[in-house]
Amino acid sequence: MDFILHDKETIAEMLTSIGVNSLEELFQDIPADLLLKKLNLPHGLSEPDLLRRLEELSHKNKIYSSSFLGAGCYYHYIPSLVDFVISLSGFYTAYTPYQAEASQGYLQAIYEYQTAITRLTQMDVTNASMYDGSTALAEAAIMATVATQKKKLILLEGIHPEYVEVVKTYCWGQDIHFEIVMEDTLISKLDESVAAVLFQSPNFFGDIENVTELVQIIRDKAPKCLVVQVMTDPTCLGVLKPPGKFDIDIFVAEGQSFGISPSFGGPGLGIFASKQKYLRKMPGRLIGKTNEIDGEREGFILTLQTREQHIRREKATSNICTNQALCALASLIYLVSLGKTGLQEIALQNFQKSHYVKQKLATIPGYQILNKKPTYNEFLVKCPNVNELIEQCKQENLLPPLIISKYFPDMKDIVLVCVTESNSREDIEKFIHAAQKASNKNIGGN
Amino acid sequence: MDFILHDKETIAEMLTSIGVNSLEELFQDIPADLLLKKLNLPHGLSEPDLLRRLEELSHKNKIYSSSFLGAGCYYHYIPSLVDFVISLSGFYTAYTPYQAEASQGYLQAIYEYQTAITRLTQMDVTNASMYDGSTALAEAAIMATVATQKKKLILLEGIHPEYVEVVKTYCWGQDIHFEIVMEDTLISKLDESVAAVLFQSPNFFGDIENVTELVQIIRDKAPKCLVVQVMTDPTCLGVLKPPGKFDIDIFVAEGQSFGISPSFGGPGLGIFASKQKYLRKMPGRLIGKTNEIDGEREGFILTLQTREQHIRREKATSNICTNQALCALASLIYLVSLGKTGLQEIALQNFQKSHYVKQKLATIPGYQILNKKPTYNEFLVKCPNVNELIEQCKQENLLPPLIISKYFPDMKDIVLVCVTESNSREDIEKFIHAAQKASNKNIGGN
Amino acid sequence: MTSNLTLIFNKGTKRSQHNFIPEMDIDKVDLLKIIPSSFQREDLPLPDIPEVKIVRHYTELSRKNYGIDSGIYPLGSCTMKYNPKINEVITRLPAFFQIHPLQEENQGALELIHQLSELLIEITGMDGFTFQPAAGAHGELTGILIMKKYFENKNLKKNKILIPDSAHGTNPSSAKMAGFSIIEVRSNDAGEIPLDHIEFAMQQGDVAGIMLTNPNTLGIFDRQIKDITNIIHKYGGLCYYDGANLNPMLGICRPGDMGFDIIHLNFHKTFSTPHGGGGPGSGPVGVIKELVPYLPGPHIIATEQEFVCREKTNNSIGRIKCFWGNFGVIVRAYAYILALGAEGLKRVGQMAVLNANYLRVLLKEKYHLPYDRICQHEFVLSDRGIPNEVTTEDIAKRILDYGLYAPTIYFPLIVKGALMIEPTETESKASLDNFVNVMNKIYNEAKTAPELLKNAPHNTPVKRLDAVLAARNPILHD
Amino acid sequence: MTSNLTLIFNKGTKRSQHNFIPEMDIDKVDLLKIIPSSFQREDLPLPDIPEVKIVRHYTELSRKNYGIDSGIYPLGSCTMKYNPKINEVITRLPAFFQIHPLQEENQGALELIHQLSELLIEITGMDGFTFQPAAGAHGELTGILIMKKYFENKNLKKNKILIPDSAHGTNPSSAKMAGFSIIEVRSNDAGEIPLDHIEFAMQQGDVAGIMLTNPNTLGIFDRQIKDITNIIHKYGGLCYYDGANLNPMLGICRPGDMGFDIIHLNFHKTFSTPHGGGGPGSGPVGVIKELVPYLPGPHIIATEQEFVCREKTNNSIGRIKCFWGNFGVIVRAYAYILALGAEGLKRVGQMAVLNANYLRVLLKEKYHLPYDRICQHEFVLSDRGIPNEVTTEDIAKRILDYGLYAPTIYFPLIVKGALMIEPTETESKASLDNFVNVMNKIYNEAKTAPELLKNAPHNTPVKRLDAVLAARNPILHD
Ligand SMILES: Cc1ncc(COP(=O)(O)O)c(C=O)c1O
Ligand SMILES: Cc1ncc(COP(=O)(O)O)c(C=O)c1O
Repeated sequence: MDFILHDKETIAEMLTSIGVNSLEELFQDIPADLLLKKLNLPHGLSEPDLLRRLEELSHKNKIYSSSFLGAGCYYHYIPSLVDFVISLSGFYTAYTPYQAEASQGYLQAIYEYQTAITRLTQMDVTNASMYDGSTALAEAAIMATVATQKKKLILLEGIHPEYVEVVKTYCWGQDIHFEIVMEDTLISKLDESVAAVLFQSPNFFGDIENVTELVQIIRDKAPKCLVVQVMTDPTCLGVLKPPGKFDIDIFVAEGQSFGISPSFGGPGLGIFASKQKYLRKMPGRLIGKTNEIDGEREGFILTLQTREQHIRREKATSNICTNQALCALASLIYLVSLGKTGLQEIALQNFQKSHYVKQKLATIPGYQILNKKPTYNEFLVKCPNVNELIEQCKQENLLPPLIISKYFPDMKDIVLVCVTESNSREDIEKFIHAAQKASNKNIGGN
Repeated sequence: MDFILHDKETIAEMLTSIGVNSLEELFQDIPADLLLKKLNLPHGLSEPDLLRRLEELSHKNKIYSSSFLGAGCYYHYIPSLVDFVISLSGFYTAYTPYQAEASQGYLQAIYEYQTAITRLTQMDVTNASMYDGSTALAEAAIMATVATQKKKLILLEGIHPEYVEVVKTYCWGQDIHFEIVMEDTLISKLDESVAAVLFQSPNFFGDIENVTELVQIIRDKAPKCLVVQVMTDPTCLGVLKPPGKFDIDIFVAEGQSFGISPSFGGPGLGIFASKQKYLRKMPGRLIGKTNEIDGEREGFILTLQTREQHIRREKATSNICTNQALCALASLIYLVSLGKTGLQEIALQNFQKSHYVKQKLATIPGYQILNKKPTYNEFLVKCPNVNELIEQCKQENLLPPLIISKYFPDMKDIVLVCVTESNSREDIEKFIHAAQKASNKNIGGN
Repeated sequence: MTSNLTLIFNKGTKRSQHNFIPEMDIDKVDLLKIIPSSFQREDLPLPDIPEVKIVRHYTELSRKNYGIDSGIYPLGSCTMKYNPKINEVITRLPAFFQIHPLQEENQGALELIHQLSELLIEITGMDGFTFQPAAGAHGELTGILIMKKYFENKNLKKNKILIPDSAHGTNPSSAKMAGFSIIEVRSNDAGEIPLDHIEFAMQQGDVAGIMLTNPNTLGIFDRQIKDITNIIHKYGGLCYYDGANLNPMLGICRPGDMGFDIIHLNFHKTFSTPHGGGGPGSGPVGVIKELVPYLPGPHIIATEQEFVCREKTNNSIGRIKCFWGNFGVIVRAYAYILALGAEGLKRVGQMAVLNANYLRVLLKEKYHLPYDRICQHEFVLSDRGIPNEVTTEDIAKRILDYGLYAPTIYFPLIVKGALMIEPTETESKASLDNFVNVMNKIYNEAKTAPELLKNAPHNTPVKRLDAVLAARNPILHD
Repeated sequence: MTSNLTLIFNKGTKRSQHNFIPEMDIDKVDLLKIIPSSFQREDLPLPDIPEVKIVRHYTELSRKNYGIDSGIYPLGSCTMKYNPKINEVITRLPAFFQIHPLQEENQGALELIHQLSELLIEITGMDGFTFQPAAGAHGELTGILIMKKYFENKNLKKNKILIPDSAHGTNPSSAKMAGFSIIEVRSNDAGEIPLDHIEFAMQQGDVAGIMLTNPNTLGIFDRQIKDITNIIHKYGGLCYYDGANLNPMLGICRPGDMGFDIIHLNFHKTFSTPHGGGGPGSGPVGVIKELVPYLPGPHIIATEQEFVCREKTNNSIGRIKCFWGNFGVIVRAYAYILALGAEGLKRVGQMAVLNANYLRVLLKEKYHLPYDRICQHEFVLSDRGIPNEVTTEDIAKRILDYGLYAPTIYFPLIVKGALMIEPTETESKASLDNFVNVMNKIYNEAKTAPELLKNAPHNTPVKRLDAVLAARNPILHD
């Protein structure tokens, strides 16, 4: 199939208007030897054939009835309003709102997104979105080095390992040095030369840091050092004290939990917020409220574009252009659909349900919860028989937890379990049951 | 959950404005003994719980990878544009377009539907839709008796048995008599007293009637008798000569094949068309083109409403009010998406593919094709072992054909097979294979 | 005059459109071997239209159409309420959307229908339901045919039926289709039904019963409803309840308790399934125990193991529609009831009535309110006292200019120049206040600038259209 | 001044919103047992908003926004083409939409990525792809980092890069993020790159290569492209192709054949995935064989039995994004390529160029066309000769009044007052003619009624907005 509109007669007519004799003549600037003979690709497919093909392909992936896997991508219920709104063609078939007056709908929506995020995080300002949590963290790292004019970063152990890799790639690009340190050695590593300390909380292993303490330590030892927090599942902010209340300088998060489907890990949403004083150092688009030049009404417009690449080119705060607008819209709809009541309750259920599973697992012989700090919806469990647990989960049609040795080869027999509000009591009982069976097998000597 | 907007404060404020003290007071006209204590129903469910519940319930129905069942409800590919358009909230959240000036979008769409149907059928006029094929046929029957002032109908054998039942119910309501006759006895039954002959082609058993001959016979014997044709899968009109070319008086069809999901048999679409001279006897809404009263522009409006119940009350041509507007819109989008090329090709594929299956089955021992006339996408097959065929189909994940004895207990060991463009070669081979296995089993003495 | 309209048929090209045709994967045979040429059509006057043009055409049309997602839709008697988005998801679940009505493995669908029946029995106070009817009027026909059959079985010749003058047009029309002749009951000054008329009519012996809606189309709950149904029953008659106005009664009062024997519901009104611009609807019919055998078949029965389908009984009026009714609509209604539950449904009734009365008291300040009393779901204004001979139609058209939809007009017939207003429970106070505001502005305009109303609308895609011309010279297709 | 705006935050009520919260089915424990109170927030300043209000609010906002379904979107360099509706269905297939990036049973997803890689290799003439980059600029960064690593590995200090003055802002910006400093190449009068400049630059020894797009942002195909890449290669440099303008080259000419070593694609431009109002996009990067080991990992390899995931090689630049890239966008691009096939893709290239040239010849009658020659996907007009000091911005704003969207303005920087127009292949002749018509009308208005333009737009929800005020006093949230 195709989406071409001209019939032969129309093409002929248009060629005449242009003053050429053939379509080939339109490509006269291309040297003959560069002209392609023929693309060696299959014939096109019609819609029914295409759909059948893709359905069959998709069936090679497995969908589970419930998931105990998180690790940076989470299953939360997505209100029907989210897909309804992002499917309105005025939204998803638009471009970046360069012509403000014909794009007030989207501009207002993103301004509302910025409002929702600043309220949620209690940070001063937030941009219109970054690609995802990992790149947002990398951009935060770079921003910190620009703001402080220093080239050294400290990453606290516990950041999502893939985020660390991304930060590493970006930092290498700009000759920024970084070191990953354990919490207890942090003080010893801090000095004047450090641009920022980056930490994740709740961290990759599930631990919720004592942010007050952490910030205090940093401020005491290195007053000019920025503190950057990252979060992979910000639904916890329904209950947890927000970064703005901890004097965090830059806060970033992966927004996928806010109404975006897992979709094999992308698209997600990079949430990026900072203190007011760093505004002009911030990467990414910003929507501002303004007035009509000759009128009384208010409206919205892309603003502070002089930070951006299309004006400042190599002096821009970042190279980002296309961002994740539709995902930001999705997350806005998620947040306003749930509202205060909903987000609080969701966070509460995540706390309660994962706590429940933690306690249940702890009573099964062979299992040991490794977290010493409070946790949100993820925690580390030492298992009597990891492979058997995975197997049992699959038999129950449950997406098994992460075997943590995938990222940390030294951490043997440990899984990272994720429990959210989307796991029903029944799902949870199945999981406990699977864990029990895996324990029995092991004791039985299997 | 609920869709209530007022908080307590607002309710109190509004009660004050009204001048009552409580919500209860608003129901002061209801005698106390009629006031309900409490609905004995479960608590409401939130969206996630509701969706989970309904998903689980739906899973108790089986979806097959391919279908060989038709009998009034057909699997044809539905272009993506159909759901896109009917999901535009300006369409599906609207009411009947009483205020024409604020409803030009829908009015134009239904006017386009009327245009598409008259072009397709070559009938003079068509209404804006009836409930479905069966009720459209019943209304056609009644209309014929009104137009002719006669109270007797002849139904030719071969009309969908459920349609016959519906016609029977409606006719009984109005003391109209009808008889079902075999084609060969038709002539002998025809006389002055007959209001109309109703026939289906392609009929329930798959036969395509020789309509020219049939109409000739009726016109010769009973010149004032109306000829009413019904069709359950009008995709055949991509190839078949349309009713308008056969001098049919009233044509009705089930429009489900035109872009409407099977959905357990409803909603469908009653297509209703007739000769110009019966226009004012027609049931159902009509959209007409007109002009602005004080302007130059054209627009669309509900017209000839004096036939309708809200004006004429008991003297109306029908009691129909809400019809199947959104389904008519779906079928319009189906027809314009496929276009001339598409509809012709779809009809062609139905002819070819069912012909292929017919020929293949005929070569398997024990199977016999019973149709003597040409067929479209359905045909009757005598089987060596019906139950085994059904079983084998299920094992191949194919929705088995209809066991015709469901409707005609005397017709033993016969199935009505339906093959459409949606059956791929692979599906078809599976079906043939299933038939073969059923035949072998039988010969093997199972 | 060049037309301002471009129909989709004018957007075709000479290029064939293949996007939606699967590739033919079977060897073709000559079509003439399958079907003679005399059976084949010569031409098919449909255009081939590129996908892009179709999408843009209908996107534009949809924006030229008001819907409940645009704002208040105060059409009285139509209960235009918000349609929950989740229901559109649920009805499209593949194992509902793709299943065939004649397939065997259908337990989910049968269970759903059976459960819904149980829920409705509780909500309405009836004893059994059929889901075949495709809309309200279709339900009426079904219900009235049940009446007919009932008396036929009893060998009683009762071919007349009482219908109040405030009734919707479908009531007399449906009764007529079932072979009844109609006796119109004149409402009294309170908008209610005079008991003596009914008593008198029933005494004649040939009246099958009564068909009415309560609250009626004036929005008034007939305080003597129990007396009415008692009288009908006393003479062996049956009472039919037009459920189009059930919304304000949800969780408050049940037709069964009022004494009705047969009722229909409009899922597309009370139970929030989208009207779809005029359907598809669903008009299930409920009856008291004695009449259950008269329902159209087949019936769904729950056994210990499964849900089974019983063919219709001998008393059944027979089928009223092919297959199972508008299942896709039924699914939405089921989801809606499960979502709201007992408390939610009662809230619907309460808030619908609160909203209607709020509008009533605010609007009656300027507009004439012929029946000035507490209303239920709706109330009816009249054009009496509107200055400068401005008509009800003028007001309606002017409302469109303010970006809102107009009330039902010129119905019920018993109020001259009626404006029938039903806000439903899904309007906020802000939305109601805005409506009042607009109505008040219009009243002032009627005083000071009547031409503005007489030529209205001005801000719509077309100005006021000529209905007379349309009917005199019907152009019904291109 | 009372505001004309109502934000969603002003639509809350004091009633809690429970529609989207599953019922808690586990016994609760005191939250303080899980988490100390000092960790808990005090208040959450989000409103509780009823569902109906949310739906209406965003329905209204969507109607205040122009999209490709509304009509032509001639933003040069952005390739705003029709987004097939079927792709929205396909990307939402549950076994794509619901799968976790870390789940094991993911063969369908891996196969899709692998197949798409094969398809793109044929389309572009490269040898390997990564799908991690989330947009074009992200792809640029990835590509330039590959360059950096390549020279690092060779122990060569090449920290400069050539970028033409016509380049998109992301090019220099991305290069900078990879630690390069930029040497701007001044285009010649034909809009092409002067070979001698390049040769000279490369001779200096510290230049890593060049970054360019061809056809360039003027819509001009650089006829000496092969010479350019040859010169770069002669000095051991690498050539980077900004694929944002690949659309007109589909099936016509391949970056690989032009001599490029690294390219990125913009799925949201060339491959028809929706721009979504500014993302999500997808910017896969392709490289020649020698550079395949430098791609971010992990890589997907097809073995006989299955698709497996190999961790990144030692040469790899490392991860550039978490997980697999914007998979949902990738699925759409894959579907688009399968749908079009070889012939369809070539047709895209041809029709895109046909449409651009058609507009070019018709518009140059009134507007100044600085580079007057056959163009490819787009062409650039300037404001020279527009009467009465009407500016490019004025013209753009006036276009909005006619219900269309404006071209890209003031870019590329090398054309003063640029109007950069790219119609794409999914506009009909009627749509193009309409655009010309509007542009001609505007030209005449500039002559006869310039105020109409200077105060434009007039028919939009707001009049021209004050960008200076916005930047001077940034109000970024409520
Ligand atoms: C009071 C009343 N009764 C019956 C009906 C008929 O219902 P339907 O349109 O579903 O056939 C309506 C609908 O407008 C109505 O308002
Ligand atoms: C020529 C050119 N290069 C690069 C880009 C950047 O692509 P993206 O917006 O996807 O980051 C664009 C997008 O506007 C472009 O037009």
